[in-house]
Amino acid sequence: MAGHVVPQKVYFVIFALLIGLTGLTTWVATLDMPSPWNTVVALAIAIFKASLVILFFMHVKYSSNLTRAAVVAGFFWLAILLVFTLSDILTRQWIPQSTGWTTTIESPH
Amino acid sequence: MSTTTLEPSIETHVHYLNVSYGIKSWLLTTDHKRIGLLYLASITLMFFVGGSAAVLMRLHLIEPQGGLVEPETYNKLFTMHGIIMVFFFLIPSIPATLGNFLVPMMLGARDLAFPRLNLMSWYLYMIGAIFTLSAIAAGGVDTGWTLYPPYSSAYSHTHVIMAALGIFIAGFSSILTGFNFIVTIHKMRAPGLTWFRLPLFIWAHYATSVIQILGTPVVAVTIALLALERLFHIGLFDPNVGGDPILFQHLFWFYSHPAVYIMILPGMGVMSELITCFSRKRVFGYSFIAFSSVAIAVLSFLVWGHHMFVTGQSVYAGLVFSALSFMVAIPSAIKVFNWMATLYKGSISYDAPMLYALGFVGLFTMGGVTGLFLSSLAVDVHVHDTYFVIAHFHYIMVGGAVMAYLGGIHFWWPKITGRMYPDGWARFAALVIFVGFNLTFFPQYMLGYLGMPRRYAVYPAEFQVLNVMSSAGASILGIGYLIPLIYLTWSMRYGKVAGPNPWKAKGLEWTTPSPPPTENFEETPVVTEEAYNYSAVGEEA
Amino acid sequence: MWSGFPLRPDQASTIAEGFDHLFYFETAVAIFFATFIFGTIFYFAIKYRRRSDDERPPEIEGSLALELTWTLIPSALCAIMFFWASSLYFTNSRPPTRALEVFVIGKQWMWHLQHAEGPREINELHVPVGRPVKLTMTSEDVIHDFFIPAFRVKHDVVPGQYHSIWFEATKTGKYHFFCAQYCGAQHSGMIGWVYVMSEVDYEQWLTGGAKNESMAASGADLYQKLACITCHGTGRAPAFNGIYGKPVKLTDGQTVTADDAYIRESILNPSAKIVEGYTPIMPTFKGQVSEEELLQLIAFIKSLGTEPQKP
Amino acid sequence: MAEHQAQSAVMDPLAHQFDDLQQQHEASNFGMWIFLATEVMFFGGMFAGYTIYRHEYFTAFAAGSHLLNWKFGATNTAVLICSSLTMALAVHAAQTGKRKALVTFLILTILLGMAFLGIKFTFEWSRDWNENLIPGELIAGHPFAPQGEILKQLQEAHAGLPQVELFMFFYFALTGFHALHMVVGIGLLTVLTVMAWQGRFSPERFNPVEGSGLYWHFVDIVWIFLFPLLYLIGGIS
Ligand code: HEA
Ligand code: HEA
Ligand code: HEC
Ligand code: CUA
Ligand SMILES: [Cu+2]
Repeated sequence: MAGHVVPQKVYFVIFALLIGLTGLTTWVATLDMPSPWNTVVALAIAIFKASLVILFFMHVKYSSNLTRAAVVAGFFWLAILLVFTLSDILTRQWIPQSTGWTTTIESPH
Repeated sequence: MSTTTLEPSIETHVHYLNVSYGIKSWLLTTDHKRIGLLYLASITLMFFVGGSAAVLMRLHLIEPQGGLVEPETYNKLFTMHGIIMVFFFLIPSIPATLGNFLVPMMLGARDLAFPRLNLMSWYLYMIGAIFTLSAIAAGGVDTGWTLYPPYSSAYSHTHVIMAALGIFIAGFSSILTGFNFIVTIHKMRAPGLTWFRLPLFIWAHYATSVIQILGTPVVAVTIALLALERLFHIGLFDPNVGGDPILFQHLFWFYSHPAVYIMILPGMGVMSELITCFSRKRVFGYSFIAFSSVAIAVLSFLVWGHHMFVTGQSVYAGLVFSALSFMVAIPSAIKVFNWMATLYKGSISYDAPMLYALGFVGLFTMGGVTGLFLSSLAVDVHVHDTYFVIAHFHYIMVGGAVMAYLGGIHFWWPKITGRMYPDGWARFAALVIFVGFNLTFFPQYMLGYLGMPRRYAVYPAEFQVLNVMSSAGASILGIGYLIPLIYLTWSMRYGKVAGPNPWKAKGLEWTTPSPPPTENFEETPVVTEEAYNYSAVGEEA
Repeated sequence: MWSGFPLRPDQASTIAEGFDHLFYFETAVAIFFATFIFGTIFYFAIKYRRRSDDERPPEIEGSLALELTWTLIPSALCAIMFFWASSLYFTNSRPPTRALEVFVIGKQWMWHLQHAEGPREINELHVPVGRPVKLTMTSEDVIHDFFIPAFRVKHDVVPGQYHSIWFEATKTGKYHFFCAQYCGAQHSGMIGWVYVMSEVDYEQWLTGGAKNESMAASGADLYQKLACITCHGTGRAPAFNGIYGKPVKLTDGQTVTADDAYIRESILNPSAKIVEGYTPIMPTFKGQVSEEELLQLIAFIKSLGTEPQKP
Repeated sequence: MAEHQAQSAVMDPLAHQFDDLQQQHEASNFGMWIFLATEVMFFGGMFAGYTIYRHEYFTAFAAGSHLLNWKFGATNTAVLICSSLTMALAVHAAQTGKRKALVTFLILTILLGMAFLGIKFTFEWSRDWNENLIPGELIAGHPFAPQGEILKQLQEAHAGLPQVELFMFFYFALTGFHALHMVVGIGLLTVLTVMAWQGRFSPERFNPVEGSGLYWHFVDIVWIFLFPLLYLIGGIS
């Protein structure tokens, strides 16, 4: 009934990791990396931290597949929202712009 | 309802209607069946409010110059029509009434998993409705149901915030319904009721619920942002400070496209029940219908950009959204063909619910295939924001979803009230609605192709003939809707006593008395067979 | 009476016919399925009507072959429609070179149009037959939409953004254009006429009537009046000659194309993108130039061609 | 009948619609997860807007981010992680039936949550208020109008003010909704503490503790993303 009882030690280890990773993100932010990499690293660390919380603090590692499906669905749908919205924003500039307008100050012909 | 005196024959058993009396016993009920009825009453009211707006619009459009109201008023009419019909009628229609009533019964459960949340959902709905109705009473809203900024956020002088608040709140009521269904379907099935023994009605509601819980929060936050923008001039969607009005459209349609499947999937679920029962046959291709519901739920989230082909969305994104829109049509096609195949060699009766069901299949097809026109990029350029779109979605939503809703109401009416409705009237009404409907909306396809834009209070004279036809149809349709309202109300008191299973239908809900007792079943049923086992019908009778 | 009851909108542009062919094809598909399905339903409903109350129909579980058939045939039809429609759309979304340019500004509730050559119009558009015309469109307030049914073209007109459509009229005559995006009280009044004229009539129309400077010339005047010249003529700021349509290198290492939207942004929000090698001293002109003047400035910069020279 | 129900609700932790405690527990746990999925989408709408504008106005977003003090952000991250730990330990205590430990950890969690809010209000938001960094006319008569040093800093970064204002809006919207969730969470935990004190939980029945725990961790996760996304744009020095 009480579900899976996780040993307290696990919680402390995860806690230490989380605090360490918070320090890491902050430190990494002081580095001057080429353009997207700062963001990529920061997000990667955040995702890793979130996974730790979900798996251990929230017991998903010890839970049923149904629970896992709910977790995955939440993030998968978030990804749909972001990816498809960005698919518009990022490709808007691709529109072949007409550069062929040749009318000069005097009227055509 | 609580004061209705029931005839002795129904009085003989204690059921959910006569277990307690008085307003309080209804307003504080946690019985899913009573909540379903609370919803039924409120939704019917909203339908007639929205319908009255439609009637005024159609009257106005008889003359090109607009015979009835000022353009400003006309704009408020279609906005209120759209908002009420979508958020306060069609989205809750089948799930919150029939779904609420039937999901636990079909699962063999005593109630939904969270009965108090269920009641709260109805209260949220009512609060949302009151906000929206007071926005109307205070002078109306004129943004269109799509609420596009910057018009809605900076230029409209009407009660946008109040209406937005109403939609926001109603959104949470919808989330709660979906939430309850998902948990109930997962956790509270009767012993022996495996996934592939579930009625397809349940599969459809499961798919619907997925959309409700994952889509609705996004529209809630979008509408909240819109309200903040309007109140505090944040500039989120305001191009003057670098905001992008098209972002709103993305967020809005991320929900509102899937929402159209919230409106149709439950109807499809009803279809599967009706068609099997009235042709006395096991459904053809059970698993295909079941999985197509799930496929629709997932794919529905990938096509929203088809509402934005000409709004300045990237053409490449348009390409992707167009392709995916065609894909989402396939599961719907699968359903239609499987229903057709179910009729084959059946034992088909023409009871009123079946007439609605047959009407649904045909009209939904017509609405669906014209959806394909709209997902074709080049074609949408011409017909976008014309009456072609109006006709498309009324064919699906009125010809499809409303037909299914009426069919379902008639089918389960004896279960809900314990009494039959007058059969002749019911068939007559179904026919009137079918004729009126086609006359109203078919001409709109032609209008759209000819180029008449939607949301026009005044239109060029060359469109008049078709508009008059449409208005004529609408009055037939309106009368068609009044007939069931009258005879169903009448039958609550004077109808013939129905007995537990007047249709000789299959399904757990028919194994318990009509109306069912509060706990639904005397003892939890054990399921040993697949759904729609109609070959066993003769034996019971 | 039936002249008031047409079944097809005028076909008056080069793309209208191609469009209609696709439309007829889809209509045929729609009619086929509607008839097929209604027909089958009626047929089954009559043939298999219930004859007695204890009838027991045969059990039929399903059929994989049938499922595949009715998955694949609609899929194939969908694929055809998708490719056909998309290729039409893509061809039509690139304006041909040497199109006449007209600039369109929508505002509640009228259309302002100006030809590159100068003439301005309100809720009317005169164009010659047989020559491609490109409309570059923006809005001063809310979203509008420019829709010419006879030409089968339509696009939203979005504040803060430039969008264009193009067409080549094939028949002289008078055709409706509409605002197709809901924009407030007089949305349905935001309509007008396109007059398609013969080449000769059009020339006459251009030269006759009120004399207007060309847009580029108005832009040149603004260039003086707003004192752009104090920097852009001196080397403190980049010269405009030959920049239009060319890539521009920015300080942050990115490269952008100097198109209409970029120039607009450079004038209204100069600090957003800084040209490499310059300091961001340019003030914003937001609030000082109208949408119309912006278009004129753009026309002016365009008119400087692509060859660098001293203005 | 209704009375019977009402009675049984008090006497018996098993609600009438469920067959047994196991089913009830699973339903409430699964329900919590579904609820959290909707929460993800709720924040998701704002994240989508954030992503797009950050992409379009990176300079302004970086400049806006530099107006925030990352030290407070980092401290608060640590505070929330601590509170997640105490929450996890509280659930552990409930599972193992240690009433005193449960009460202690719940109280600790509440205190940490309040510390988070305290830091937010006193050191961050109040400064934004003083420096006129509140976006739009969110507070009447107090428009977004950076002055002095801050204005200079933004100008040097070549950031358009309206775009910085957009950033500040996302900052307030996201942290504001987050803080709202914290407040709700603290309320929930307070009720739980009282119930735990009264000994209403046991290893057989601690659904509310478990559910609130999940909620609390979720709020922590949101912040784990908010910290780098709001405080660390474009690096810090
Ligand atoms: C219940 C509501 C509902 C449903 C189910 C649908 C279903 C579909 N809709 Fe519709 N739609 C709306 C409600 C709905 N729609 C509304 C309200 C709007 C307007 C919003 C506004 O702007 O106000 C709209 C607008 C709309 C647009 C935007 C138009 C525009 O503004 O320019 C598009 C574009 O792609 C579209 C496409 C589709 C498609 C492809 C389907 C498909 O799911 C249909 C699938 C069904 C079938 C295809 C029929 C069955 C198939 C057969 C019998 C076999 C034959 C099939 C093939 C050959 C494939 N819809
Ligand atoms: C569930 C959704 C739903 C339903 C059921 C309906 C039902 C109807 N709709 Fe609606 N409609 C929408 C959803 C819906 N609509 C939406 C989303 C829009 C877009 C809004 C926007 O652009 O923002 C729209 C827009 C819309 C327009 C276009 C307005 C415009 O763009 O200018 C029109 C025009 O004919 C119309 C007509 C009708 C009619 C005649 C009915 C009929 O089916 C209604 C029938 C009901 C009744 C008639 C009421 C009951 C009877 C009485 C009250 C008795 C008295 C009446 C008589 C005796 C005649 N609708
Ligand atoms: C105070 C000086 C100044 C004035 C006045 C000025 N500009 Fe600029 N402008 C600049 C500088 C410096 C740059 C390059 C740096 C940058 O991109 O901001 C520039 C860049 C531009 C660009 C981008 C050019 C390119 O090569 O990509 C355009 C377009 C432009 N200005 C238009 C105008 C117009 C139109 C006006 C008048 C209405 C104007 N400017 C007035 C200083 C000025
Ligand atoms: Cu302008 Cu509608
Ligand atoms: Cu859609």
